[in-house]
Amino acid sequence: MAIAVSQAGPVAAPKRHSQFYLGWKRFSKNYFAVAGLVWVAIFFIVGIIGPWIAPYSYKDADFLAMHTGPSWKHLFGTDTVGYDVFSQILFSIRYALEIALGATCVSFVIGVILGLWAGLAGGIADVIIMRGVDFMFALPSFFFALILVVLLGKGLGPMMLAIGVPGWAGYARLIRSLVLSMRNGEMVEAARALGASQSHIAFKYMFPNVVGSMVVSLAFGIPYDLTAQAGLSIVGMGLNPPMPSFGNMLAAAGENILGFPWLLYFPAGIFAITLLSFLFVADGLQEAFSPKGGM
Amino acid sequence: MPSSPLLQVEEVSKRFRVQGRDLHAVEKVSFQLDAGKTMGLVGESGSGKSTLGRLVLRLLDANEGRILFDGKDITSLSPKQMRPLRRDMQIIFQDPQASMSPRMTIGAAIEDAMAIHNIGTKAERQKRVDELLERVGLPTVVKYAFPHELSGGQLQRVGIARALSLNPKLVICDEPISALDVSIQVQVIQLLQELQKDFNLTYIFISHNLAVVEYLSDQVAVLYLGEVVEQGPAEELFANPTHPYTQVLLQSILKMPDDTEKRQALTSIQGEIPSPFNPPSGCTFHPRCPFATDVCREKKPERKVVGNQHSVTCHLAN
Amino acid sequence: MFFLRFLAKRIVAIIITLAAVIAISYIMMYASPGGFMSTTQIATALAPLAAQDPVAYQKVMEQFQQRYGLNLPLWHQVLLYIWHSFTFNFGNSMENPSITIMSQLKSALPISVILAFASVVVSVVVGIPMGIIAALKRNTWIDYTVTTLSMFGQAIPSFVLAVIFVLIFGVVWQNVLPVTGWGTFSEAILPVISLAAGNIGVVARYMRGSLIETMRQDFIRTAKSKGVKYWPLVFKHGVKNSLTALITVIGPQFAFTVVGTVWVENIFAIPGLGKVINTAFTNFDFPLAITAVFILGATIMVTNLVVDLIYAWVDPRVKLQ
Amino acid sequence: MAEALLAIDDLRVQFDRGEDEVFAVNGVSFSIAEGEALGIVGESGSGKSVTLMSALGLIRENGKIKSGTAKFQGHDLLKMRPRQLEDIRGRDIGVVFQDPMTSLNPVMRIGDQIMESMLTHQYAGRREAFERTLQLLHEMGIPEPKARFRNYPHEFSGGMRQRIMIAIALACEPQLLIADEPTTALDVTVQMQILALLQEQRQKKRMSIAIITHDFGVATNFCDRIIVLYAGQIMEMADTRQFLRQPAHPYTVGLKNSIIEIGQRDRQLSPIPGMAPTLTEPPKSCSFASRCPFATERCRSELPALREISPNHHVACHRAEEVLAHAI
Repeated sequence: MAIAVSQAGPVAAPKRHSQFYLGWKRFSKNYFAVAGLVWVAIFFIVGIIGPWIAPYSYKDADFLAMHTGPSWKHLFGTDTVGYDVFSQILFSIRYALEIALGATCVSFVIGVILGLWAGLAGGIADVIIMRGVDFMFALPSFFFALILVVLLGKGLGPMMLAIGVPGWAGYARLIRSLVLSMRNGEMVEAARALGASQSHIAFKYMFPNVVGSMVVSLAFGIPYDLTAQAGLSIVGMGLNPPMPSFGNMLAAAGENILGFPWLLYFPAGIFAITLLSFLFVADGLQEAFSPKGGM
Repeated sequence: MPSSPLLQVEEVSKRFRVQGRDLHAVEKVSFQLDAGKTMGLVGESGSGKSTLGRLVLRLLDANEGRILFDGKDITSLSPKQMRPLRRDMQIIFQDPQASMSPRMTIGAAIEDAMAIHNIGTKAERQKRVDELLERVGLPTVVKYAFPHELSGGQLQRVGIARALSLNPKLVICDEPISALDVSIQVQVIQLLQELQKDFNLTYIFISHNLAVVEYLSDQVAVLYLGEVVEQGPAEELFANPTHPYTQVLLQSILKMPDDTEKRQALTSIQGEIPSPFNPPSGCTFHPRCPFATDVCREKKPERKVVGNQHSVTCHLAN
Repeated sequence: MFFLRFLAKRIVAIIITLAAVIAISYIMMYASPGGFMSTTQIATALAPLAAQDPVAYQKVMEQFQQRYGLNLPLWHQVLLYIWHSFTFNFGNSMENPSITIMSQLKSALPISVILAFASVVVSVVVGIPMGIIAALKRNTWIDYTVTTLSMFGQAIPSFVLAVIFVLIFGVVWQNVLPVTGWGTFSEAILPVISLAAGNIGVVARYMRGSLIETMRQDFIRTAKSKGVKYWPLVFKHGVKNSLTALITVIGPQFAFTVVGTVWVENIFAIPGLGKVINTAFTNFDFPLAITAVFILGATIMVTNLVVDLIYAWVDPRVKLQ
Repeated sequence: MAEALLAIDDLRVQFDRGEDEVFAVNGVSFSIAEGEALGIVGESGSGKSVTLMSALGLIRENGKIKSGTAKFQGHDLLKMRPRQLEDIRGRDIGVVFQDPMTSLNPVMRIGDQIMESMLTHQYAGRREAFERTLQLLHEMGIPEPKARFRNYPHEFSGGMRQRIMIAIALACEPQLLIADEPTTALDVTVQMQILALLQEQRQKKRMSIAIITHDFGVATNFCDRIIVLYAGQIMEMADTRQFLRQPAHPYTVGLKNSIIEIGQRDRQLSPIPGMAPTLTEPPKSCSFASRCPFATERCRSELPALREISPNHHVACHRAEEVLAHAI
C-alpha cells in the first residue's frame, strides 16, 4: 500500500512571519502604544520644523503684553516678561529633543562599548567595568548630572554630556548580560561549531537577537532623559535662560502660579503627554518584542 | 599497516571552576574511533557525556590530554586554525530550537554554514539547501519558515541538514532524539542511519537511552561522574556488562514485557548520583554499588581489559 | 560567621564607593571653570576689595584658601575631604561661612528622610494591593484602569505633579490643603503624593506582572491540586513569591525617590536636603554640595543593603555573597 | 471489575489560541475502577494530561470544557462549584506532576507544603499533621525527616523532590492518585526508585492510580489497563495483557514498533511516517488515517467509533479485526 505522506509529515505553507512582523502586529494592536507613537511622531516633527512655524523668536519679549492670557495674537498667552508661551514651547520641544536624543546617544554609545567589552573580553576588564557600573548605581545618575553641569556649564552640548555620560551604566549592564547569556547559549555554540568567526557570530547571530532589547531600552531612555533635563531646571541647573525649556517654564510657572495659570496648563500638559506617550511606546515595544511577550 | 583511526582521544580531562570549586566534568577519558563507525556515550545526567562531545569538537578546551583528528593533533590549535577543520566535524544538538537563531529563516541558517566556509556561489548554495532539505525528508518550502514555525521533529531534521551541509566526516549527535516523541525518534534514528551509510559518516552518539545507543553504536563507553567505567564494542559490552553500574543501568530500563506474567520487578539501587563537586573517594560508584568492599572505598580502580577491546574500571572485575 | 562576613564586605564596599563619590565630585568641581573662586557671592563681595586694595585682597584670599584647605596639593585636599566626611566633620559652608554644614543638615536631613520614606511606604501600601487586584481581575476594566493609572503615575515626573498640585490647591481650591511649608500632617500630604505617584505606578505594574507570572507557575497548580482555597492560594503561594521579585525593584526605586525629594522640596518650599542641594549647587557652594551628595549616597547605599538583606531573608534561594 | 471510582464520559476540551482553537480532547470516555492502576499513554499533544487535569479543574484559563461528565464516586466534577472541587482535590484525589523542580513552591519549607494539604482539608490538627508529615517523609525514603522538614525545595535533588511531591499527594490518603509523567524528568535509576515507591504505596493504601506517560515500558510494567490516546481521542483501551498480546489499532502497533529495546541491534526500523496533527477543527474522520498504512477511503471520510472488539478491549479503528488478524 502506498503511503502518500512525506517522512516529516505535512508542513503548513510557511507564512514568512518574521519575529519582526509578528512583533509589529502585536504592537499595532496596543492602542495606547499606537496613540503614543502618533504623539511622539508629532513631537518629533514639531521639534524639527518648530523654529520655522514659531510666530515669535524665543528671545523677543513683547514688553507691551506681559502675562496676557491666551489670545489669537499669543495662542498660549505670554509670560511674566512678555515671551510668547506658544513659541517658547515650540523651541522647548526642539531643545528638549536635541538634549534628550543627544544624551541618550551618549549614554548608549558608552554603554554599548563598555558592555560589549565587559561581556566579550571577560576577565579583568569585565571586573573593572562592572565595578564602575556598581559605582554608578550607588547614586542616582541625576546627582552625577548635577555635578557635571557645574563642570561643563549650561549650554546645549554640555547638557547632553551632563545627562548622557552618567547614564551609561544601565546600557552597559544590559548589553553585558545579553552578550553573556548568548555567548554561553547553544545558538552561539552552534555557530562556533559551524566555524563562524567572532565577527560573523557577533553580526549575524548576536546582533539581530539583541537589537530588539536595545531598541526597547533606548525607548525607555529617552523619556528618562527628558525628565532629567527638566529636573535639572527645577533645581536651577537647567538650560541657561533665555533658552526655553520645559523645566524652566515649569519652574517659573511654579513661582508665578497665582495669577497666571496658563503659564502652567500648556507646558505641563504637553510635557506630561509627551512623557506618557514615550512610555506607552516603550512599553508597547517591550511587550511586543521581548522574548516573554512572544507566546 | 591499518590506517589510523579518524578520531583518537587520549586521557582527556576537563575541570570547570564554579564558584571557587573544581567540578570534574570529564576525567581521563580515552577512546579511538574509526571512520564510518559510531561511538555511543551513555550515562545519566551529570556524567559528563555532553562535555566530552564538546571537548572533541574543541568547543571547550581540555585541561589535559590530547585529541587527534585524522591523525592531526588538534588539542592546541587556535580558534582560527580550528575554523577550516570545522567543515569536517559537526554537531547536532538536543534542542534544535535553541541552537538556531530565531531571526534567521531555515534556508538562511543552512546556507550560512556554507557561506562561512565560502562554499559555492549564492545560487549554488541555494540549490544545495533544497537538496539537503529533501534529503532529510522536508519539503523545500520550509526554507522560508522561521524556527518557531516548525515542530521539534522537523527542526531536528533541519539541524541535521545544517550539519550535513559541510560534508563533515565526524558528527557529534548530542542527545538528538531525547526531546522528541517516540514515533518521531525512530524516524530520526532511521534518517541518521541512512545518512551514515550514504556519506560514510562517523558518529559520536550521546544519549541516556541505552537501547538506542546499543542499536546504533559500534563502540560504547559508559560514563559515571565524568569517568568511563566501562567501554568496548557494543555487542560485547551489552552481552557481558561487567561493571556493576552498567549492570544497574541495564536493569533499570523498563522493557515492554511479552505478557503480564513476565513483568519486571520494580527494584533499583538506592541513592542518587553524588555531587560532582564532591565525588566519593576511591571508586566514585562505591556508595551505590551493591558489591563495594573496603578497597573500593579507598583506592581508585584501574582500567582492566576483560575481553576483546572491552575494558572495565572496577576492582572486582577480572 | 557567614552573615557577619557578608555584612562587613558590603560595608567596606559602601565606604570605598562613598570615598570615590567624594573624590570624583571634588575633583570635578575643582576642575570646573573658575574653580572654587567663581563662587558667586564671595566673588562679588570681594570684587571691590580686589580693585581698591590688592594686598588686602590677597590676604583675604589666602585666609579663605587656608580655611577650606585650597592651598594644599589636590590629592591632599581630596584625602582630607574624604576623612572629614567620614568623621562627619563637614566644616562650614562657603555661602554662609558663619554656620556649620552640620547644623544645616541637622534640620534638613530628617525632613527629607521622612518625606522619602513616607512616600515609599505609601507607594508600597497602595501599589501592592492595586497590583494584586489588577492581576486577579486581569483583562477587565479594573485591570485596564489600574494599569493606565500606573502608567500615568510612572510617566509623569514628581515635579510636574507637584506644580499641578500647586496650581490646583494654590489657585483653584485654595485653603483645602497647604501648598508650602513643612511641619504639619496636612503640609506633608501633597509632597508625599507627588513623590509616591510614580512609585505607586511602578510597584503596581510590577506587582501585577509578577503575580500574573507567578500564578502561571507549576507550583501554583500543585497547590491547587492540594485543594488550597482561592485566597490562601493567592496570598500564601502567589503574592509571597511575587514579593521576592518586587523587592528587587524597591531598592532602585528608593534612589529615584531621593532625586524626587530634591525637586519636590523646591516646589513646595520644604526646608529639606533637596532645598539645601538646590542652594548649594546654584550658589556653587561646594562643601555643602559635596556633603549633601555624600549623605544622600550613604542613605541610598545603606537602604540598598537593607533591601538585599530582606531579599535574602524572604527568598531562601538567594545566597548572600 | 470493581465499581468505577472516576468515570469520564464524552469529555471535550478546547483551547483558545487567539487566532484559532485547538481541539485537545475530543469525546473521551473511560473509567478508573477502585484499586486499579490505569495507564494513559500518548505522545505530546495527544491530550493525555488535559483529559484528567480538566476533570480536576487544573487546566489553563484558555482551556474550555465543551461537554462531558467526570463522575467521581457518582458526583460530576465538571458541574461542581469551585469550593466543592477544592474539597475533593488533595483529599480524595492526589496529583503528582512531571517536573519536581518547578512543581514545588520555592519559598516554602517542604514540611509546610506537605502539611498544608492536611490542614486545608482538616484531615489532621497541627500536631498530628506535623507527626504525619515526618512519618510520610520517612515512608518516602527521605533520611532524617525531622531535619529535612525545614529545608526548601532547592536543597533537594530531583529524585528527592519527586518523593516530596508524592508525599504531598498522599498526605490525605486519597482514593485516587494521578501521576502525570512522574518519572520523565528523572534519570533511569531514579525512575525505578520512584516507580517502586508508587507501587509500594499503592499496595499499602489500596488506592487507584492513573499514570499519564509516554513510555510504554512504564505503563506496561506498572498498570492493569492501558488507554492509548491520539489527537485527543482514545484509539485503544485494553487490559495490559491484551494490549501486550493483541494490539488492534494500527497506531498502537506502530508505536510499539517504534520503541527500540535492549538486544535489538539487528532489527529493521519501521517508523510511523508523518507527525501527529494539532486539530484546529473537530475530527470528522480518523485522525490517524494520514499516517496509517492500512487507511482506506472510509478511514479518510468516516470517524471510527470506539468499539469493543472483545471483552474489555476497545478500539477506534474501522479495520481493527483485520489488523488483529494480520498481527497474530
